[in-house]
Amino acid sequence: MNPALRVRHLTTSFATEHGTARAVDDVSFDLMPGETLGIVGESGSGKTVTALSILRLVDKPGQISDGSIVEYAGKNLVQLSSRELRQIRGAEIAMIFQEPATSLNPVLTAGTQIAETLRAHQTITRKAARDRAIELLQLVGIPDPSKRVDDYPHQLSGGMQQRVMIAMALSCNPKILIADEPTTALDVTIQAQILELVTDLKQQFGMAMILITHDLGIVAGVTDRVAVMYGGQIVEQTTTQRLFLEPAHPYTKALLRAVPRLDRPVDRLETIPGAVPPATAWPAACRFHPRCPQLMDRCSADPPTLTQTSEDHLARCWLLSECPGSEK
Amino acid sequence: MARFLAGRLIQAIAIVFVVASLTFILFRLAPGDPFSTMSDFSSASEEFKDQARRNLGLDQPLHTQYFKYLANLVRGDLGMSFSEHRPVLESIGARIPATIVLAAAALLVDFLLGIFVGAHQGAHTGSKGDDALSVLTLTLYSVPVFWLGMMFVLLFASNVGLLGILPATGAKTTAMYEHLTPFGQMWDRIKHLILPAMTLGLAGAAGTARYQRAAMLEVIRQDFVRTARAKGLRERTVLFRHALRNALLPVITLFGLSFPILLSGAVLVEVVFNWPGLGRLVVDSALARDYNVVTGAAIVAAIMVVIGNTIADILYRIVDPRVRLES
Amino acid sequence: MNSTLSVLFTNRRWRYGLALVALFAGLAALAHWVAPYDPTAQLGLSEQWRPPSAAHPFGTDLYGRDVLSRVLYGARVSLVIAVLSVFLSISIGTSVGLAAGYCGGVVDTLTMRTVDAALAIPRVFLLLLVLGLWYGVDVIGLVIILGVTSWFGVSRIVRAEVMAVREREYMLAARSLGVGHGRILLHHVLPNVLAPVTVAATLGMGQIILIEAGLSFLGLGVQEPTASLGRMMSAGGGELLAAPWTTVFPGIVVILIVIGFSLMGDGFRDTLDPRTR
Amino acid sequence: MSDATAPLLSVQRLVKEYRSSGGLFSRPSPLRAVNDVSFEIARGESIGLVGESGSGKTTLGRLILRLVEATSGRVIFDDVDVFNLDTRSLRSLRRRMQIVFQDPFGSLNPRMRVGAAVREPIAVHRIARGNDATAAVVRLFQEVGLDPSYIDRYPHELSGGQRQRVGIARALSVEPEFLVLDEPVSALDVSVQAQVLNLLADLRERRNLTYLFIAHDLAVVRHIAHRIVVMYLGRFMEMAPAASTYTEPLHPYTSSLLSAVPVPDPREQRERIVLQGDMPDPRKPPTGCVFHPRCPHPKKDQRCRSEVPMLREVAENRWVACHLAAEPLPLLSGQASGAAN
Repeated sequence: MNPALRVRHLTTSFATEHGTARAVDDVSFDLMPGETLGIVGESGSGKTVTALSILRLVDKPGQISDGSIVEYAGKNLVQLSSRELRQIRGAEIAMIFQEPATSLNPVLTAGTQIAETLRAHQTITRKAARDRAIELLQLVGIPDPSKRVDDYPHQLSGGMQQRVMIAMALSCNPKILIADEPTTALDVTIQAQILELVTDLKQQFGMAMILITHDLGIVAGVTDRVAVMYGGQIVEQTTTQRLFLEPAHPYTKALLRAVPRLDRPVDRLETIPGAVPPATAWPAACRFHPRCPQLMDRCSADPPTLTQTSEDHLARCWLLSECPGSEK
Repeated sequence: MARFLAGRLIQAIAIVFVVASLTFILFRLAPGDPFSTMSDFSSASEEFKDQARRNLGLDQPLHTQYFKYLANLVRGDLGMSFSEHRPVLESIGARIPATIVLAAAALLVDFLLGIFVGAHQGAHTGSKGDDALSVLTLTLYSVPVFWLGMMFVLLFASNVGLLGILPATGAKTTAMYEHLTPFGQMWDRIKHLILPAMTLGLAGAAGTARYQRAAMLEVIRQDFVRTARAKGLRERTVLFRHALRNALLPVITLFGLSFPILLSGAVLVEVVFNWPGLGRLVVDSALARDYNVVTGAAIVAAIMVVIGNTIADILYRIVDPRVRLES
Repeated sequence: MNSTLSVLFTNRRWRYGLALVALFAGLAALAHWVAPYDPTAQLGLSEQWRPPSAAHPFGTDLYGRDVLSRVLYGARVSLVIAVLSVFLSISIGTSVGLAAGYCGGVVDTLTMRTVDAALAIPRVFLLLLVLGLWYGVDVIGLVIILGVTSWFGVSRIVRAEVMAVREREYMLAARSLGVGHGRILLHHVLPNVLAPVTVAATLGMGQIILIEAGLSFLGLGVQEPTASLGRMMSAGGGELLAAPWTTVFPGIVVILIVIGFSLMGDGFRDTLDPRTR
Repeated sequence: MSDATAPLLSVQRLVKEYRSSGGLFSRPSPLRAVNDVSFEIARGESIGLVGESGSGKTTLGRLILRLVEATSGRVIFDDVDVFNLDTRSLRSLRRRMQIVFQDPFGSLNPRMRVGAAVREPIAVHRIARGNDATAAVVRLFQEVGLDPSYIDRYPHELSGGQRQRVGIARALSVEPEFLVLDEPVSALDVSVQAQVLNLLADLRERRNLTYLFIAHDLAVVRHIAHRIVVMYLGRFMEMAPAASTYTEPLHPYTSSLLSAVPVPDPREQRERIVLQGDMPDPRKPPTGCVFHPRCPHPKKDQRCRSEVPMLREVAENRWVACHLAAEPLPLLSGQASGAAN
């Protein structure tokens, strides 16, 4: 089976006053049809830039400096003309963002914003586009859609705004949905609604999905496979089950232990010392080494490569290549 | 909307009241009174001056003067013009149409050109065209408006200018005007309007363009612009439908704020081009110490500013659904 | 503050602006040594309205005075007027804005309504009103009148900034720690207001130079024989056409100085808000 | 000093109403951010106050410190009526009760070095001066796990976690007994969150502090709070010892909240209760029980729609504002058995 999206050696850099920062550094992954891939990481890990890079939405001074992004039909998005890219954006690959309140245009109605996506990709009359917009609003669970279609974003709650964003993303039946922290700005109970809606619709539309999040709980509940990012790189990539049961990278392990949990009481949380470094100040060699509890001499000298530890399990750590299999 | 307009009306009355009070205070703060400083009266006897003061009520206590002044104002009585020997309101009324024509034409140049240039720059920041336009708008923004007018005279004015193509003084040809056809009369007036309106409009357009460019830059990095791109819309649609529409909002606010600046500029431009408007009247009156006219003109100008602000507010409400629906 | 300065120097616009302003301020300050002629020396009828030449790079005026020398001295007058009146207007505006924004309530309403009204009178009308009443003021009088009629906008900016700062959590934090009003104003509000005030002051310098020029043009600014740049541009129509250099050169100098201040102001604003870079 | 059994803090029928200015002619509609709330905190106790946005939890925290003036009600702190103090006494009371804010960047003056920020309250309250004050700042930095070399840095030169440590040091500088922690870790990365949570737990123990820990997430307060209060639309829904809240929630809202928190374990994906609908507009709260339009309880009835449920004690120390709380919640039958008997 061909992957829906094949990303290879993707590198996105930002020119700053302090030199070039590689916010995304040599990232490769496959997204299979119908699959949900989670990309998890803390702020500044490069997960959002990865998502934006796929549709080439990174603003200046950032730019994709290397790598390829090939979709299911074989087109390399990195090399498309802006005209060809436009035909992919919103039609083949759609995206929803973290802040629904700012991601919708405040001076256009919800219906207008959905209809204009339809009209950008399909030959459809104004009237038909509006009717379709109402259908889509119904689909994403907005009550009274034929009235709400004329609402401006500020008249909708955060949860409703995110539903409008989802309706917009689904309007052209995309093959791939990229969701960048779709619930981070929402309350817990609304977050649950939106996650349920997105997973349902993913099934219904037969899409593949990339879900960007910092929340390991969401990863566990929603995704099939996971890539963990730290310092612009993927440090571990495997199935969701295996990530939680047999994490291989010291960062993943530490992160899992640091999350406050509802399902088991703990007296004391385990911590990772230090803080996430900014993209301009990433440590040499292994980017996690200054915070790593299992630091070795080699970690600060050579950058580790992403190695296969077992079937469908990759991790970027010297521990794993020194004594293969020991970390299983 | 009716409620909003009623609110604005109350505000406008309050502002006019405060303006009137301010001018009254200024008037009384000044050294002496009209009869001790005005040259017309320098040879008059003290007795005559005292009599004149009594006639005008200047011998009465301050608060009485103040309330009388306000009462007259409410009746639309701004006093007499000493130099023109007629009611101030009449003097001003005769001059206002010319100023309104000039200001309206200048506003058109100001905002049409300013918005176009600024939006274009904001959409193409960092390009050579943007840099060149930035230098141009910055220069124009720093030019004294009357000097710009003088340069236009040097360049374009008939008989005297290098190109000699446009009239540079007055609002119409004085000698032959009556003999022109109606169309000819209109064309004559338009020709006279071009230089003053361009002078005033260009000076304003420079500021508007700088502002529009900044607003466009601000909007372009907003999340919803990224959303519009992610939807696969054409760049032109992204820029004009999504970005510019939002970037126009602060410019509408600027529109409201630009009226006092515009009227200030109009005073200078009217003097340069000998334009028969309010500005020339107020300068001549100030030089002739005709205080009632200057005070009256200041009040009338303030009222024009308040009207301009209200128009801007209404426009804002029409364009921004967030304000429109809250009220 | 040193770090702010060093960041400022990396800003191209601020550097260019500073260079322009420094150049003209320097020339103006050294006018006594730099100017080729005495600015008031009338070189006689034979020297009247001479076009630019090696002896008189900017030509001569109606009275045969050297325009270049007058421009140098004029720039000095204009700059001194601008610095002093901006200082005055910024001081008044900042105090009023701080009081209105921090006290709120009645103080705020009263001052701001007055400011609204004052701003509704176009500045030239207001100045004509005042200058018409105090006719023939000297430079100091002009400075006071310009300063006293120019603070309204500043007070609004400061007030808005204070209101914004008041809403910030660190104000709540300071209150929760029992920090008194005086200390909050001095240590928390003022430092955060200074930056926009500096921008307003820099841009205000250019504006005041333009206003003073306009007033002189109308015959209400600095009086002869003192040469301000505005005064020199206010030649009548006859002189403009017969000897355009008497008007053109002072104008160009005004434009360059105002551009300098605008660039500095823009640059300073950019450094405060790095996103606009 | 009062006797040891008396509560350190007692909040009585606290109400905060915001009057939105409705414009010149329109009628203002009041917003009850905090609606008739009463509770006590014992010395050394730590209370977790949990609610979603718009629940009034932040307002409640600020009301207690009188950073926001209450509409009605009383707050008694160690026998002192907080709302009855003049400015001077209030300022000295502020030495005893402090607050740590959610956004460590917003709560630090960007133009003040962090050392000076910590030193300011020490100077204001004349706790120490000169070298003693400097030494105190150094000690505080060390106590919250910050290298004293950071004293001369500006807030923007520190990471989020370090800034929050500065915020904590600042609050501790006046040696308070009671701390309101207003979502102190919400803005932090997961790996840093744990550090700060542990620090807060250590400080509480070392300094015998009393906490009101505000959070939007039940997981965050789990290991630090003795008692949990759940708020919704300005009202208390449930107040109970932490142990029982997590295992046997009494209020349907509490159980929905618990169920909504994603658990980082793919094996334990429970059947979720997903609440329908949005948080209502707080200016037009529902009649009766404010939660009734979204309540998943199968037995909700007319009474829920019309009658406001009072917060009542259904078992020892376990308070709930729900007409139906006497019965175990069928939705969570496995967990809630015998909860309210």
